[in-house]
Amino acid sequence: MNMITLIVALPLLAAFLLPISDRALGSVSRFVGPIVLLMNIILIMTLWQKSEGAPFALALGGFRPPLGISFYVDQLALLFALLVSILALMLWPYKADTNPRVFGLMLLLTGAASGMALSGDLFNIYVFFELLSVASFGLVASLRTGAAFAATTRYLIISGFGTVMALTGVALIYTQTGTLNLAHLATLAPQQLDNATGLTAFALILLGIGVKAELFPVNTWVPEVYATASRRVSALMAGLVSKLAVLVIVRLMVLIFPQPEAMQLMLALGVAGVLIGELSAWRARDFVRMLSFSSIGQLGLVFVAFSIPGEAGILAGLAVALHHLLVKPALFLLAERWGGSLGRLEGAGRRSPLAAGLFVLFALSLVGVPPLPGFWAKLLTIVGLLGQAAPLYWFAAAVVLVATVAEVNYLFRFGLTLFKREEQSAQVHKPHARIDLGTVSVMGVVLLTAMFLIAPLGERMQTIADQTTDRGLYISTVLGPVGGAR
Amino acid sequence: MTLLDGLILLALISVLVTMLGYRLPVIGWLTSALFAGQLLVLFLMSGLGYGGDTIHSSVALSIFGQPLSWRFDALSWFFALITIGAALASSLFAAGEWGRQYRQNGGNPGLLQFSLALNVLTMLILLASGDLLALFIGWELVSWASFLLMAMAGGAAFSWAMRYITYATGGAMAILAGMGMVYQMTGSLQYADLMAVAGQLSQAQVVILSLLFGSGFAIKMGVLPFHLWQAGAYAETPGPGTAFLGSISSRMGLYGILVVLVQLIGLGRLIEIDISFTWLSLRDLLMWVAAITIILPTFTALRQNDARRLLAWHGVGQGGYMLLGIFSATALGSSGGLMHVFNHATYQAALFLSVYAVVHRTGTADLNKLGGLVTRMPLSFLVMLVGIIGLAGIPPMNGFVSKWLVYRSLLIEGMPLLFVASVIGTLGTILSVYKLIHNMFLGQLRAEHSEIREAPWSMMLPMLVLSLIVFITGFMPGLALDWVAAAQAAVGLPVLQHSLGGVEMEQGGLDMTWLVAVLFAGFGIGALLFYSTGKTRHVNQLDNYAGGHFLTADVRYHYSDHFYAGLMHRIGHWYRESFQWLESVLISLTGFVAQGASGFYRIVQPALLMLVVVVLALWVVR
Amino acid sequence: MMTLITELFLMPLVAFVIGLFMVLMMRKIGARLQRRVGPPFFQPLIDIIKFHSKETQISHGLIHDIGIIMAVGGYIAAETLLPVPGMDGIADKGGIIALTYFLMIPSLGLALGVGQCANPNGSIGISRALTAMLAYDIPFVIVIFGVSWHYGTTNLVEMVNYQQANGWGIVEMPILALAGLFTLQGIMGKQPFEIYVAPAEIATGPMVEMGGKYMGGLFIMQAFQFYTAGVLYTTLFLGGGENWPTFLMKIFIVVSIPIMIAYMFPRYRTEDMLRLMWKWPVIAGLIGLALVMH
Amino acid sequence: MSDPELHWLLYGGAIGLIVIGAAGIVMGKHLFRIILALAIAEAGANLMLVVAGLRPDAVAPIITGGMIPEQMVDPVPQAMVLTAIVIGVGIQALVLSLAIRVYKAYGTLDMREIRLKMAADIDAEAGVDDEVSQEGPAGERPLELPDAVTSGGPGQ
Repeated sequence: MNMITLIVALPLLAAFLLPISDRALGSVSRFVGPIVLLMNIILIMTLWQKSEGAPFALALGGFRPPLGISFYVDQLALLFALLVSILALMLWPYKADTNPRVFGLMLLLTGAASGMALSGDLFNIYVFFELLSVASFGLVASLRTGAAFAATTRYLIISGFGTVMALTGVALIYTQTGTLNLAHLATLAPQQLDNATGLTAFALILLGIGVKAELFPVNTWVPEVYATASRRVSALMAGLVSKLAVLVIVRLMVLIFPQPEAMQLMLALGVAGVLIGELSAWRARDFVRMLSFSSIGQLGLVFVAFSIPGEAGILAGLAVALHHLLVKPALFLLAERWGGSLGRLEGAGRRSPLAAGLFVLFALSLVGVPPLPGFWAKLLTIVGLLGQAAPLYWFAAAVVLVATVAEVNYLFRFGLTLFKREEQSAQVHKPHARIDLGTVSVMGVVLLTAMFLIAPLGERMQTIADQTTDRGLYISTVLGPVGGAR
Repeated sequence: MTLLDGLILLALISVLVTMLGYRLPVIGWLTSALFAGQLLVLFLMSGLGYGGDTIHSSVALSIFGQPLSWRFDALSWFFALITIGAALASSLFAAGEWGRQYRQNGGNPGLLQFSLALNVLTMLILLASGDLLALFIGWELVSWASFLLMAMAGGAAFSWAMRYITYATGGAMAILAGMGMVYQMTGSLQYADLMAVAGQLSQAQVVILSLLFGSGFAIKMGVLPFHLWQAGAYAETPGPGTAFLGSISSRMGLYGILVVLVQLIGLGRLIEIDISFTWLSLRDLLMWVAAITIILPTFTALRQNDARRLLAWHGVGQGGYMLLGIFSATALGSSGGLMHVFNHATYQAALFLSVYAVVHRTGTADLNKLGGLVTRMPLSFLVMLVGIIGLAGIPPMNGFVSKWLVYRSLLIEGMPLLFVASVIGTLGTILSVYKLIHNMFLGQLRAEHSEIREAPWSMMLPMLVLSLIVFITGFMPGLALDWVAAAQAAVGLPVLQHSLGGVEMEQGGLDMTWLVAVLFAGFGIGALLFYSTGKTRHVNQLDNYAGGHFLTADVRYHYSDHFYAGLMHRIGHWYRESFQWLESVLISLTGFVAQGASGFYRIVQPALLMLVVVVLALWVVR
Repeated sequence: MMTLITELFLMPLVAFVIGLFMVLMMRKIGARLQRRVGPPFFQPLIDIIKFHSKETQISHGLIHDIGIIMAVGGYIAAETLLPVPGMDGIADKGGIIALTYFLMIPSLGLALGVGQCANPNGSIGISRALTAMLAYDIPFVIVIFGVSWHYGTTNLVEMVNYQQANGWGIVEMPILALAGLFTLQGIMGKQPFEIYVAPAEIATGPMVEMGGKYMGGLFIMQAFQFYTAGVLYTTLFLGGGENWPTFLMKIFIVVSIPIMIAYMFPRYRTEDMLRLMWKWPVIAGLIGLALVMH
Repeated sequence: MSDPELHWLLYGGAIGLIVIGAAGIVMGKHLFRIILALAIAEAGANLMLVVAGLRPDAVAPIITGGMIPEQMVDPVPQAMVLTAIVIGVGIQALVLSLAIRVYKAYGTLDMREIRLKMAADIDAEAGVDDEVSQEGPAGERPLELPDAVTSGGPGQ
């Protein structure tokens, strides 16, 4: 079981050692990161194999839960830990002139993210979340332009205040229950958190962590940060970091805050995010910001999907989140050479047809054209939303549907621009770097494979959703079958 | 492996072949051959067209717990026949010289063939769908395949295709919402389950479902008020693509309506529902929408100066007849509506192809820049003549038969105003198609066109075959009515009792065989009268009564612009372009809201919002 | 079968002969109203023969010829759809709707022929003629609907049988009959609705390039047109043909009414015709329809 | 002072600090003051955590011999506060260093000016005109009518 800690510890260790050893190792250091990530992937795979899908818990420091701090490893956690490593590997800054410090930050981010996925109590989550934040600040500012620093500063302030709110929320929970262990909280929640205080705590944590998850209204940092950071970092932020924040919120919601009010709060914020994100993207005039706003809208959709009560919601949310996790990084990577106003991009697709084709593929999946995976995600969401009685859910379904129309419009306005015949004053379009295009192609292949394997994937996701929604399983796994609750 | 699997596999192979071999010079012929092969497979399945059993696909999936299945019934077969036929004609048209010229002008004929093959594949998938989920998947595939075909020309086509896909996505989302509702009501997306509960649904549920599905599918058909995209988008598609789209693409919407509204929910439910404050039932309302769809686009077509656009607008209008017939829910009317799908496809394809034959030779479809081509392109003229007679619904072509069936059912049902509305549409059509043929083929031949030749045989062949079909199914409508009757049975509509010549009825039937025979006998006598007397002398077109002047080739002596000046004096100011206005208002409104939304990211300080939340939260906790 | 084929030949012939008499009647009435003697008995026939035997026969191309053939042939075919006493022809195979559309074939033929002449004045005439068709056909189809609904059939033979059993349509549907009479004026193309022909200004109108047997064809067409209008109206409202004497009387009276009106009125411009036709006959038709269907 | 009163006082103080910090962030124009406000808010949150774990009658959580004292202060919130303080300090250092960089780049610490300059930089990089302009999206507006519609066809 030490493998679990290894998953978190290995990247962290490498991250701290790398800057020190950099001088000694020289150019070798740039291989350390990928190797660590690869090891991580193998570790998680073997773990998954060994556990055969059954969840298990791990207490750190020798204290039995609920006293100590613990890890909880189920399929969802493993899946996200795996995705963290894979995505980090794909989006690794391979460029030769990369500052070695960036490698360290990347590894730090990976370690923190894995830790966040696996953590079983609020304290751990908080610590890893902060680590993740610090790593992301560093990465975002790594281009070292004035705009990047300014954007990072603004991001940091919002994020910092978000942390304050999340902490306040945690404090509220603690006041009510006297514990921070998720399993223990889950047993206490029905009696002690199903009230206004609990709801407030949830709202505070939602908003605090939501800063990372691009939740409306605390996502104003998104367009400027994504526009100033390097595309790989933007891809990582939009694809991965946001999803991990969502994961935490979902864990909390399933285990501690299953009240309908909490769900509807999240739903309302999600709907607002969809609406504002997609409409802003419709108005956006350059590719990167269009993607940023679109990302806000998509994250809104993720929240909307997760706010459907019960297993259907987890399934739908998981589908939307995983899909976005694949598609948005790919689009950001394509933006590496296509950053700029639409006018600049006329005919760019004719220069690099592969890139343009991939763009079309991802855009089609993003708007949910069957049989691409995006469609199934959207279908699950809509069917789930319409299955609810509360009118807010129906409103949400309508908003999601209308937003899709806007989404099609802006994505393909851009897509067609790529194929426009070039004017005489043609821009010089640099072709995509081979590594970018290769990564995106791999992602495209993954997308298409997912399309063909959608039936078995669906079953697998169903089991994950089953497991995630099973509160009893969580409690008994962490606290023991007898129920170690004091 | 069933025949259906074979058909779809062959369509898939066509797509792959065209995708891989789009650079080959013979790709056009190859694609045509593949389409012909698909048609062959379809004929092997022709038992369906005569009431045979449904053919199921051996492929069945289950995704996220939703079973997906595919099958072909008589209705699917009927639509598939039209689809593949239209694709074959279009592909053949593009295969030879047209494709070569298109390549010279910087186009990519292989891409066109690929899009055609893709469209056919997606349409077959749609037609084969055996449950709502499969239907939706097919629907979206068809939408995006058409988008490819529309956008491939570039330039102005982009903005039209954009407009189309925006509308189409709106429609698809409406359908998705409808599906979600069905799922909520029945817990499944199977046809059978919806059919089973259709009788128990509340009126409100039926209304919402009909509106969602109905408007979703209607967008593809260009039914008012969703018609603005269609004419332009079709007209900007490269030649044969227009013919294909114009003849069948938008009818996929009709297929959807047939399946969901007619087969699953049942028109009987729609008739039961009264709309408050009117005498109309929901069904009547839909019929009125159809009638307005006949009239307004037809009179819009009347004002067009571009042959392609004129025809495309008629395509929108003719869809109204199909809907009108089908919503009448009678054996006569629905057979008229269904048969009109077939008829419209044949003559519309013939018309578009003949227009593109002219464009191929002269380089323009502008009705003010052509004229007198009948002497240079007599066969194309013949095709267009047959086509416009069909489009206008005048005997002896097939368009008359289907319209007759619709009129007759409206008469029996006692719907005078709808009857008048549909006749007004026909009259408008006659006016506008005469303008079309007059401005292109009749009148003065322009000096620069005096040397052009008839279109090459590779283009003539599909045109002639299509016009032959237009005539034969007009002469012997029973040939097509057999399929129509089988399709009616498949969707649960009353089945039309018909004969080879049409319909035998006590209270006034129709026997086209007799009528056409007599008509041609009459023409024969007329010809006899004409040719047996006095020898005629052919004169130059400029040897004309010109008020004592002598004409020369540089004198423009062709009445083409503002053709119906008198009519326009009367009705010209009725063209208010209200729908255009409505659409632009909608766009502006969205722009305004979007401006506000993106303004949020510039103005609002998020910490302010957080502060508000904190204060509120703590006030709650106290 | 044999009798049917005989009828099919006989019916157009009878129609042509009667039509000639109607043309003669028109010219006579016109002459009398203008205090002239009028043409001799055989003048309409003589005109046609004369036109066909002219030496100068100017053709503007194949479609010019075919247009005239379609115009004449279409009417010949249409006459077989109109039942007359003792002969039903193929009236039961088409009915009123088919007949209405059959009557458009000659117009289309004429339009094509004129178009081929490459004379803008001819095309203007066609543009006006088609507009006029749009004008009078709208009240006309209202009348057709009302009548068919009332008789419960579109079969003209059945309509005649109904009226002979239950009394004439004009008694049961007077307002519709009035509207029908109004549209008859337009269908026959007589004043005040004859601007598209514009016989006084030969430089404008379908006839501008028509000479010789082309004109002769148009004369034949006119004969058929009168006959068709008369028989159609008689069949719809006046009980159709019980026997030849009363039938002839009825159709001549029917045709004489528009002719008389024609000689008393100046002409309307195209747009004014639209306005007129879309107002009074449509209102009358709708009222009549409402009364029939109530 | 009784326990509940003390409790509520501390609690109120914590909330007060958070609100003061939030207000400072919202209203502050100067970057440095905003950073300070953030620090105040963080202090408030930490205080809140401490208050949450406050049990005046309990003993320190020192476990000896494997037995857990009955009246023990829960160690978790205290550990958490410690961690939070450390992280907070780290983040403040980070943001201050960023502020220096920003000042070097833009020559100001006024947040509004920074924002405007940053937006201008982003726009310039993307090749988009000033974002404030009212001209609508770049390229063509979606669904805009091609000329052909309004003029009735090409070539007119």
